[in-house]
Amino acid sequence: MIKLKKAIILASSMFLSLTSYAQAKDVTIYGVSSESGAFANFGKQGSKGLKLAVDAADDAAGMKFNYSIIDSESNAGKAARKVKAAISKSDARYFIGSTLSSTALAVGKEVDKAGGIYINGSGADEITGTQCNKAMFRWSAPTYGAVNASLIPVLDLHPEIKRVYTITPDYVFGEAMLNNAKIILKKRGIELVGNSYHSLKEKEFSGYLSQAMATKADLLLVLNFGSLATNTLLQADSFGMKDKMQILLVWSSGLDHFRTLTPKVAEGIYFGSQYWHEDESPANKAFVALSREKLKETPNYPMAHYYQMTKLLIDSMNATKSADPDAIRKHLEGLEYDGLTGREFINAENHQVEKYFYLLQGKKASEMKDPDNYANIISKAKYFLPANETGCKM
Amino acid sequence: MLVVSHINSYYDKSHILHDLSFCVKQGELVTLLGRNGAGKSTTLHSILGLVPRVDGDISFNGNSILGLHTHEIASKGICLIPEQRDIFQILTVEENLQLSVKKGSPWEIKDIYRLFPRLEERKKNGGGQLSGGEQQMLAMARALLNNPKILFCDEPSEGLAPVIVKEIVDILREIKKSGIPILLVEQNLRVCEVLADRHYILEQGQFVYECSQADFFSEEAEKMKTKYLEV
Amino acid sequence: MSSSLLSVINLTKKYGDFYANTDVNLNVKEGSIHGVIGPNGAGKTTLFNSLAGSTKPSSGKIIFDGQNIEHLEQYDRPILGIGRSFQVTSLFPDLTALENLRLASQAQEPARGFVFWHGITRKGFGQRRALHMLHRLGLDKQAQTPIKALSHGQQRILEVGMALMSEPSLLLLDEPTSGMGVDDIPQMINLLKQLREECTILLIEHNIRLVTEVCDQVTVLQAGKVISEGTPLEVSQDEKVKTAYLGEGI
Amino acid sequence: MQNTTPFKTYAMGLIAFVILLPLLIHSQVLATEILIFAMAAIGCNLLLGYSGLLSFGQSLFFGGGAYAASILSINFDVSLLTVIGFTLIVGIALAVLVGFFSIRRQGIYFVMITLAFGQLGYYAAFLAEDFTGGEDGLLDVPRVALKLPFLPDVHFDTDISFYILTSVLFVLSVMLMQLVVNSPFGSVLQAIRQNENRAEAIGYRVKLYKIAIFAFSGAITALSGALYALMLNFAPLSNIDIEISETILFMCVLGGLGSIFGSIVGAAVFLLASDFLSELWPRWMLILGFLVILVMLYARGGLWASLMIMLERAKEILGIKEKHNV
Amino acid sequence: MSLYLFQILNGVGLGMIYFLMGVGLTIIFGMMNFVNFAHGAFYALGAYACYVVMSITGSFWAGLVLAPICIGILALGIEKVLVRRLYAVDHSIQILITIGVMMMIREGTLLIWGTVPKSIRVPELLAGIVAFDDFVYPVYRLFIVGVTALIGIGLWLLLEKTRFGMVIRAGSERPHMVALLGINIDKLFSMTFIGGVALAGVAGALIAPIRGVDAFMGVEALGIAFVVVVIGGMGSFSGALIGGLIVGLVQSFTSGFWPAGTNVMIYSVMALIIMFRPNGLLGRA
Repeated sequence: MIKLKKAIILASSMFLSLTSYAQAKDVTIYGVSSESGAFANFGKQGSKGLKLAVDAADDAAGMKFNYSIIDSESNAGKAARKVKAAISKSDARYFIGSTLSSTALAVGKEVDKAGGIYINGSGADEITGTQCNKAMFRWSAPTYGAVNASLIPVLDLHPEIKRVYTITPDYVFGEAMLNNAKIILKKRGIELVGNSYHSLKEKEFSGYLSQAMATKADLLLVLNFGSLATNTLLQADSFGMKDKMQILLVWSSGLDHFRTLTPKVAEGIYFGSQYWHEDESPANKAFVALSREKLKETPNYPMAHYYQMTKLLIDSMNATKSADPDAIRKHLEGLEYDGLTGREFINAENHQVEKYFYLLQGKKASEMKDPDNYANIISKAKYFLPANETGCKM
Repeated sequence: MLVVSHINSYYDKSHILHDLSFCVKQGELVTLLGRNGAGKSTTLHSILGLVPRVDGDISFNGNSILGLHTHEIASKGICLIPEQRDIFQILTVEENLQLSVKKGSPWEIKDIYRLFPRLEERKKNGGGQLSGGEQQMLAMARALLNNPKILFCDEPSEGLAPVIVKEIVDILREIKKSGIPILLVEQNLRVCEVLADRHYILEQGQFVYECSQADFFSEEAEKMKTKYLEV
Repeated sequence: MSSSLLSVINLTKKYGDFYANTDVNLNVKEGSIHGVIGPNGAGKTTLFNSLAGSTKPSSGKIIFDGQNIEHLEQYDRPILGIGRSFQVTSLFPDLTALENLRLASQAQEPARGFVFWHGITRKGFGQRRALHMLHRLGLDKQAQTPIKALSHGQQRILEVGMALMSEPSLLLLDEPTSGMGVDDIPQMINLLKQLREECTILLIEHNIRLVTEVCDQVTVLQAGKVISEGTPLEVSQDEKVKTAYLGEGI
Repeated sequence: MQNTTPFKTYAMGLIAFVILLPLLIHSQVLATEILIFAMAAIGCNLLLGYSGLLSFGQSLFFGGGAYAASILSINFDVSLLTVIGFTLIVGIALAVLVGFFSIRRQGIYFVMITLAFGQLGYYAAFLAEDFTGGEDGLLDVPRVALKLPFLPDVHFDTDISFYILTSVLFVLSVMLMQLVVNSPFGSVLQAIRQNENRAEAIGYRVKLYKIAIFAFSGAITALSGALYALMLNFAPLSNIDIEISETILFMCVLGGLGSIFGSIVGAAVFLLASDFLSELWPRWMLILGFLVILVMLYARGGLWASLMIMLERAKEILGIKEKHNV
Repeated sequence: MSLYLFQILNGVGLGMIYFLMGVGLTIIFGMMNFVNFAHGAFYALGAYACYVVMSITGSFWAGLVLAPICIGILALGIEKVLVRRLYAVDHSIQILITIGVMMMIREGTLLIWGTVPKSIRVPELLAGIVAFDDFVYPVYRLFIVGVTALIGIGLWLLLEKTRFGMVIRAGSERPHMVALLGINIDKLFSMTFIGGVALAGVAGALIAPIRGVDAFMGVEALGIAFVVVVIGGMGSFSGALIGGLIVGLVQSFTSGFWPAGTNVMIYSVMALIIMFRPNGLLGRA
């Protein structure tokens, strides 16, 4: 009886070790994405982007690329534990993506300890600021860039805007967005007539919206994101606010937001976005074609940025012909390349990828050329603080 | 009309009724006597399907009713006036009555108000605001409206002042006159004496004595009463 | 003449507008067995609950052994020496007979109940006394039987045994024979007769045979009030009592 | 559900379990997480399984323990024992507070009060950014060393050493809880769960006992929260979210109410399933929901009891065969 | 001054929505002493049903009418298979089992409709706002308040003025006695459960155009609905109304001066009320 047990244990542990060491020459890229839980939508799309990039990669430099998806279950603790396990169990070194900033920060610490590379696109500015480390790279514009790249062109387009009302989620991200906006408004001499903070679990924006209308603002500046933003805009639409003022949602989720809101709500509203599939850059055209061919769908932001981050990693492995994290880091630092948003540049001092940020405007349903042609690109721009102002000490 | 043969009733593991057999005939008023805990109420509840396990056979108007749901048994015309009266406290008196109205009943609400003038006075009051006697009247009224073919009366005089008891007895007598048989559980022997046709005495879930009204004052019956009913 | 162990003075209990007990006065002499009888709805159980502490009286006093106890919580009373049984058997159904009794014994030393750092097989947690009680109740063989597997009569006897574990000077019994088979009743009567040697008993009972056989003193309640008091014989002669039980002439 | 198996057998069984676990599942980190959540599930079981109290506020103790340990380890140069001691005090204090208010009510009202405390804890942690890091959680939580007089410091920076630390605390606390449920105190709890009124009538102050078991639950849950934070080097806000309460509750129910070993099985099965199934099928929670319904309807004893029943049957069959052989 | 007025009006508007979320829950509890933690899941399903009907027929009105019917049919099945066995068991077991149901429904919706939130347009007829001076209010919200008021009055009439309501109230107090009057109490229980759950479906369908449709909306609604009925008193119809209004007003006022603290305030208010009024404001003991 006992002998049998021992035999089973021995056999199973041998089997497990065989599977993990058999492909020593392969490079496995780990996608951290929320496959289940409250942000399953984001994670699922992200994983698709990652897979697309890995599948399309050549096995240059004698390396074969694999991927493995770590389901963060929309929970930072889970993600940290699974990443830890992957590092210790499978010697994982390369990680891509996150949904929540808290996940990215925690995973970043782990990967840094293990001496790996972690590219993500999280919103929190600490990633390339106070909490930066040499393992983490960030492919997304910071709050500073997002606010500048979206608010300035809107103000340029609408010189009649004199009064602005803001709606801000009450935590670090919202605070950063608001501060950036205040600086711009002050510079232009535009009055901030009011601001409403709200909690991250808020569903009811009617009170804030009515206050915005009561102040007779010319621009409603929405500084929240995700489903908070969806609710804000749906409710703003039902208040008929579009007829009374301009509305700008700085941190939209791009295509997903348009799909959820439908053109009737989105029409005329300005959206800031990290990505838009209709960008004319060669890399993006190739990517959209690939996605439409392989997946039969138009890529959205999560898919695109996981794809871009993965491709960036694979390209630099090919370029350095190695899977050595240090070599790859050196290669990435200061790299300039053709990215999805155009020419992109990686700042060596804080590992911020300096990419373009879009300002979009929702189209009328009747003017849409194809089912995903929800918006016009009004402008795209890059705004980045000098690395020494971000608080990053690497 | 109602024939109960060899029933045994159980609550969980406790065997409450032991092999009871009795019957109630058309137009009869039969009493079940016995001290507290002798199994009188359990007998009524067993017939009405309120006891989890009952073996034996119970038939009503020739059809077996054992194993039917309480509401099915009740709709066959077996009406219980429960010991606790079980007035719906959150309903008004009138609502309590309306709820019980069933088609075909020889009594209508206006007959009830004639029979129980007090209930008419209090028809807007909540059931919870009634005195014990009024509650008892309401419970009886409710049963009458429910088109009874047989009436089960569980201790109607309990906790009531003598004057009220008298009123209740009068009403029972009137019901009996209308031809509806009554199975009466009662501790108040005087009530039984003036109303009943036959008596059963229960002790520990078994019948210990059975007699007609005529024999109820015989020497043997008196002995039984002393032994099983009196202080 | 022995003195009163328990005195109830003008005890009244209201539920809303309903008076369950009105100005009840009662004296239970030390060493006696005192019965409380009355027809259904007379307020016996309410009185009992006030004595046992599971409800608080609206007014009036309860003096036990020279001490006012009407304000004390239920859990304080066993420790003072008042044990109670329940009308509907109320034991710990999944635990063994022994464990039930042991728990009742352990409760006598409140601090013991909070001992969590070792098991209960050691002496001193009532194990020995519980075994003793089982023996006395004639339930030795059932020591390891869960309560739910015992017969009803055995449960009733255990119900009384539970109350005894606190070594009460006053034992309150709520219908000790309720639901018991005829055959088991003599066993209960025997137990009560034995008990009178060690404590005072106040019992509510319907079984008149039992009351006349064991009680020294009987109080009769009707509609929440005391209507008669005396020896079983005196009470049974009382016309008021007869009327209360058998009804007035109609 | 009194256990008669000798204490030593339990200890040996537990030690064998903690040695085999990482070998079988081939991941020390996952094994550590299983032990940690098993402790939390036991904390929940003390309330629900042994005392009949359904608490939706376990996240408060778990998260509270995690924050307490993290804040202390980040800001002060302390020994591991100090951190554990402080965590236990915080856990007990929170539990006594919740217990004191919630046990006055029963049924759904009890559940709602514990839920309200859990939610208040969440929002308090969210708002008290200076102490808890708010949404980002507390990062860089160091695994403080065990400092003993006259001996070199013991560090727990590797996965294996931390697993050993967790195992030791796990075995100790499970043994303690096993003692508790079989102690005089535990017997009173069983009595209260089965018949509260009678327990009070024979002289037990039921409320005090309920608060006391809350304290035990709070202590072990807070300790598990603290270990979780040290394991991750990170104390996320999600530690104190209602979802953690739910997860702990599911582990406890799945494994079996009223059985300490059940909770260990429940935690292991839940975490292994979420680890493997979530990668195969993101909608695996559908099965989990179904399982919870099944267990509650047909097998209150949970997976552990079902396992035991199967073992018994197997033994019976074997036993019969042996007899035939003779 | 006008700010306060606005906050009161907005709070009342919210309160009516919360009443709608809670009322089905409270009726089911009051009648059958059944705690339904899957209530929120049915609410979310109501929103999805409305979305599906609307995308097929193109009519919001069809969705609004058919959604509760679909949910009712589903509830009928669940009652027959599962809920029926749970009337007699402990609250805690009811809670754990209905949580299981909630998870299955939530994961099921994700499986069927995917993870992308859906949205429903406010019907043309009800788009736009009404303005009184500075105070503006969307027509659709007024519509919800109106419909909720109508549903509330309808329910009140049904419960207070019809024989059916009388039977339900009587059954909530003494189910045995109702059976003794020859009324099928089990059927009544099924109908109450279906009705209560269908009300959750109505709430989901009505709210969908305001907050969109996603699988997780049920969990939020469940929290709010329970707070509402616990404040008002589990089982009390008017308690649900008062509870809804209290939560609505607390939320409206708190969001004015401490937006991050709205949930803290709501749960604190609930905890305080249970401490001092153990059965809620209008609950029966």
